[in-house]
Amino acid sequence: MVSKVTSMREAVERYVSDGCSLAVEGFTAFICFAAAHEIIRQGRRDLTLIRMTPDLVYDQMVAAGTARKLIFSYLGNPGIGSLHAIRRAVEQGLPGPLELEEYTHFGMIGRYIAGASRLPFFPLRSFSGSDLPRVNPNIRMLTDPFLGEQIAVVPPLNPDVAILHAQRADEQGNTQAWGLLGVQKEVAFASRHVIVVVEEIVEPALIRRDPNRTLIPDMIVDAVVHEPFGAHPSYVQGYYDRDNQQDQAWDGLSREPQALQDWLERWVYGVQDRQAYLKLLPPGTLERLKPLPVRSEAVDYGGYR
Amino acid sequence: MVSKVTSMREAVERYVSDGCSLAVEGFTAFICFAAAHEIIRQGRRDLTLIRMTPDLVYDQMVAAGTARKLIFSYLGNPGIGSLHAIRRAVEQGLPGPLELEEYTHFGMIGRYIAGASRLPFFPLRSFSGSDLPRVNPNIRMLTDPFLGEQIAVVPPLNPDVAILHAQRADEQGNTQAWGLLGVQKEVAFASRHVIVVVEEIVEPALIRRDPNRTLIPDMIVDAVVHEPFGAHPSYVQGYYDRDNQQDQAWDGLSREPQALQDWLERWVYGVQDRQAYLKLLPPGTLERLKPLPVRSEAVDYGGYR
Amino acid sequence: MSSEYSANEMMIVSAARALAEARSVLVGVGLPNIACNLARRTVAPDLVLIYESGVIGARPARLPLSIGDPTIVSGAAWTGPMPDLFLYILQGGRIDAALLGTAQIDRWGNLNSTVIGPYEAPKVRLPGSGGACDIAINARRTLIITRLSSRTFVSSLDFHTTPGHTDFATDVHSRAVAGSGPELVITDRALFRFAEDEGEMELASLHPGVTKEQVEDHVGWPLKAAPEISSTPPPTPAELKIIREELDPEGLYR
Amino acid sequence: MSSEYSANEMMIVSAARALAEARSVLVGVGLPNIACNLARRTVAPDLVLIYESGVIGARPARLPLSIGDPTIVSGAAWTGPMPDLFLYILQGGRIDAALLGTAQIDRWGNLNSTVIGPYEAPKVRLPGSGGACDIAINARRTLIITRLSSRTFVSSLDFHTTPGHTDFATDVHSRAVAGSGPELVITDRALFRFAEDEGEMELASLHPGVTKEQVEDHVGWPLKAAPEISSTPPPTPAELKIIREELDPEGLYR
Repeated sequence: MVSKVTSMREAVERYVSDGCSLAVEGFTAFICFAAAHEIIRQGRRDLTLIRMTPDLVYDQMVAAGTARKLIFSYLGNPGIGSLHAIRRAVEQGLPGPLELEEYTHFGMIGRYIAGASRLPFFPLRSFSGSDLPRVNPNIRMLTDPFLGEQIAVVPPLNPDVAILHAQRADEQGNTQAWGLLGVQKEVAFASRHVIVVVEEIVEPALIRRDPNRTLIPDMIVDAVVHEPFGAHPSYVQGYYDRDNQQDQAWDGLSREPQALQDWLERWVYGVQDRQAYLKLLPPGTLERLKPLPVRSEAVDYGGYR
Repeated sequence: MVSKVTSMREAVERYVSDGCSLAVEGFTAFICFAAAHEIIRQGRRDLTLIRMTPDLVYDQMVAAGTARKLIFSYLGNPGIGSLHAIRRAVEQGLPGPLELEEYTHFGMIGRYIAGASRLPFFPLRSFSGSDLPRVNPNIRMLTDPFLGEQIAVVPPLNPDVAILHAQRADEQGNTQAWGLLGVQKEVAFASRHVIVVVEEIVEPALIRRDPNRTLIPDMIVDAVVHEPFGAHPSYVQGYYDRDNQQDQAWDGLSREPQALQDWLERWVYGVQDRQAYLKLLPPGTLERLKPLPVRSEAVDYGGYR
Repeated sequence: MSSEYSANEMMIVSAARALAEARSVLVGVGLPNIACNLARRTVAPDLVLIYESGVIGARPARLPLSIGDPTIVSGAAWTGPMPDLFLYILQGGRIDAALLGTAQIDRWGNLNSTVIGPYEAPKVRLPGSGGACDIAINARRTLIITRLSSRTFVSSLDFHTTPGHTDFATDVHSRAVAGSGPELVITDRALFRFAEDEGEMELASLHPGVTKEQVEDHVGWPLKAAPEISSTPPPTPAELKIIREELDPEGLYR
Repeated sequence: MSSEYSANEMMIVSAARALAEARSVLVGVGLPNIACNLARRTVAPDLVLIYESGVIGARPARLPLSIGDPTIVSGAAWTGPMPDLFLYILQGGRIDAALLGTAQIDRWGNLNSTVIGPYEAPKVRLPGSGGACDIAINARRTLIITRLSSRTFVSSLDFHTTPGHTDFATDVHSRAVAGSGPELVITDRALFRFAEDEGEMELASLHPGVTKEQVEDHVGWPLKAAPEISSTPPPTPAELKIIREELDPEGLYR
């Protein structure tokens, strides 16, 4: 089989086009900022950005003018504060208008599951007594054919492209992850194209010695990008911690459009790739973010001949 | 916290009562024959036996007269042949009548998911063009409120008791399994009581060094039974192989009611527990079933202080 | 150590005490996180800490900055896909208690965390539901934790993000689906419960040194009072010791 | 090695050849398992072997006795919960081809694997659907593999377990939901396809030495013939070598 390994630049050029719908997922963990920054550098426009928690990664993409619409369930900088660029777009239409399509976390999860499963809808116990169905016609009620009870349903969500970060994959795209798995598996199966970005590319034999650890099988992966620290300032379990200093700094500078543009100039437009970005980090940053080792036990699958 | 470890006898006495619904699950793998044999020894009656693939384990329980009803999707001895005791019950009403409630594999999976999720129904693309909905009123059609398409739905399934075999657990019931996970997780969450039976009881610290490997959390586990080789003649990945000799022998002897009763006398009624059963196996059986070692790599979760 | 205590510490111990008998709790960040860990060390030693991000039986080695902090994963009993958490644990009815914050709350315990002003053109765009609406509908008990302020305790919400007991007053039918409504509102000045009959919020307990009038001044509707109003016991030295020495040594939430 | 070959070997190579261009196949046991592994070694080197028991990219070190054999797990690329396999892989439309056996088949390619005789009081109770009905409805292409016999090729099924092209003749509406119907029926004497227009089974290819009449004798309805009937190429020495030396050295399925 031919290897799917490619550069971030090539992967974005090939799969992320103007106007497409894109899910760079990861619940606080595994958020691929390296991909977001490359998309900004390549000047993509009119994207529909899909994430449960838009987080800094979409605050930056909105500030850079890549987005037309947001599909989400929680607009915040986890544990820190607001997403000021997105708030400016929503509250003041700056730099441009931003369409919002809003759910609860469970609603987004249901949409991803339906999308991955080719189901016409997914039922869930939520939304009743909330105004969300009033402002989002995709949230509907259905009568259960067994007991006649009312239950909410949401339609499938099928992003054009998913970009998912993980610890490791082989060259074919068999991808293993541990830590907060979020909705990574569901998004991968729901999307038309899947780009996996990993800290390490490993031998297929290593993946195949622990098949239960494989989150995403190669058959649904289009491209594999090797990008160490590609999730910074988000984190990768066991590899590096969340860089709360940069996240906190963002809370301050992003309140000021000019300061935000200066930040993008320096950290995104001013570098050609993630390696150059890493060189801009204060000395000792990566060492500071490195966790202590806490290794799992190996398990035995047995050889059956 | 107080340990949930108990003997198979106590676990069955406490949780499996006459007339209850019981799921001893496991798709070819992890089938807990030790529990089934203890239930037969304790003379339980009128059970509703739930399994996707009733397999030898329920053929034996039906032959012993424990069952009133079967909820299932495939009646066969995998790769070998028929389940003759169940066939006699269905075709000739011997030793007694047996009620059947029948689905496809996907239908059973949907019922378990709905049961685990407290959903009033689960939708799936199946059953259309089949006679199954005609003979099973639990299979209904529903109109999707978005595109108006017809889709099949099945109701939740909530067994009174689930008995699930796995490689290891801690004394609280945090259970780790690898290999064919089947519907083990869904059945556990769908059931009112959960008994886990394991090859090894391990320190909580070992479980907690690999939390993504935990299939069933202790909060839903009622009892933990330590029963090495408790799944024989089924298998446990990495611990022992399926004993095809005993499975093939069953295909022959189970055609003959008297031979079958003699088998139950020797292997079930004639022993007091699984340890005594293992002593009856031909010398070298357990060695013959032992696979070669194929160990996974350890992974690092990191310590974050 | 001084027996002086902060408003936050009063809220933390009130929340922790409300978790007695709970076997499982869905943990938030900040005060709720400290409250849940305090409960484990005092009134509910077997309390299972669950995070909606997909963690059961967490043993965080540091104070988590968010519910997605890697410290909640290392050493946990179970970590898995968020669909498992929302389908099998939350909707499955396995969460005994959950703590929610809010930007606005009305007399029925309905919550707004979505917008200030009209939805289509908000003055302030808030984070939105996240899991709040899902949690209020599916957790067995919901506790609200927020500071008492007339900006928060309003007569009418700008947006209904999360249902409270409103269904008593309006649509009875959907109530079964809309959960049981909040049980307790924990603030820095007082505790509030909801009347059995119509589910309206009532003053249940005053913190030390706080008067009924001071509370009423910060509530945007004529506040009802419970048949008898108790006075909240202040934090004990033992509770304060655990908070200050173990749970928040840096005093981030002091 | 002798160029003589068995009826099973003829079926195996016919099935393997039908998998050319397939990227993924849902593997059964017995002949289908050998056929899929033969295809990987000949016409479809990148073919991904998928087992409904929850395995993707299997590399079985021995001939699996069942689809739950532990040998399909060790060395696989992915192993997971069966719900993932049925929801995301099968219903998700990720299965290019699947091979199904059957006890009865009718002229529309409907299958019966449930009962012989009436459902309520069967003469013979068969295993039932298992995944067959789900697979026929959700796999992109379905291939049937069974021996040609008048007991199998019947004018009317005792029970409809798995839908074929019947919807052409009956309910057009539900067809979209009921899958695309079987594409090919592989037997020990001939191959059958289904007419574009009404989806009725027609004789498409005769195996070496078999006459049209011999086939018709084993079919329980007036069999239609394709515009032109081809003759199936016999197994090549290369195909036989792989089957006999690598895939079934013990000749279990000879």
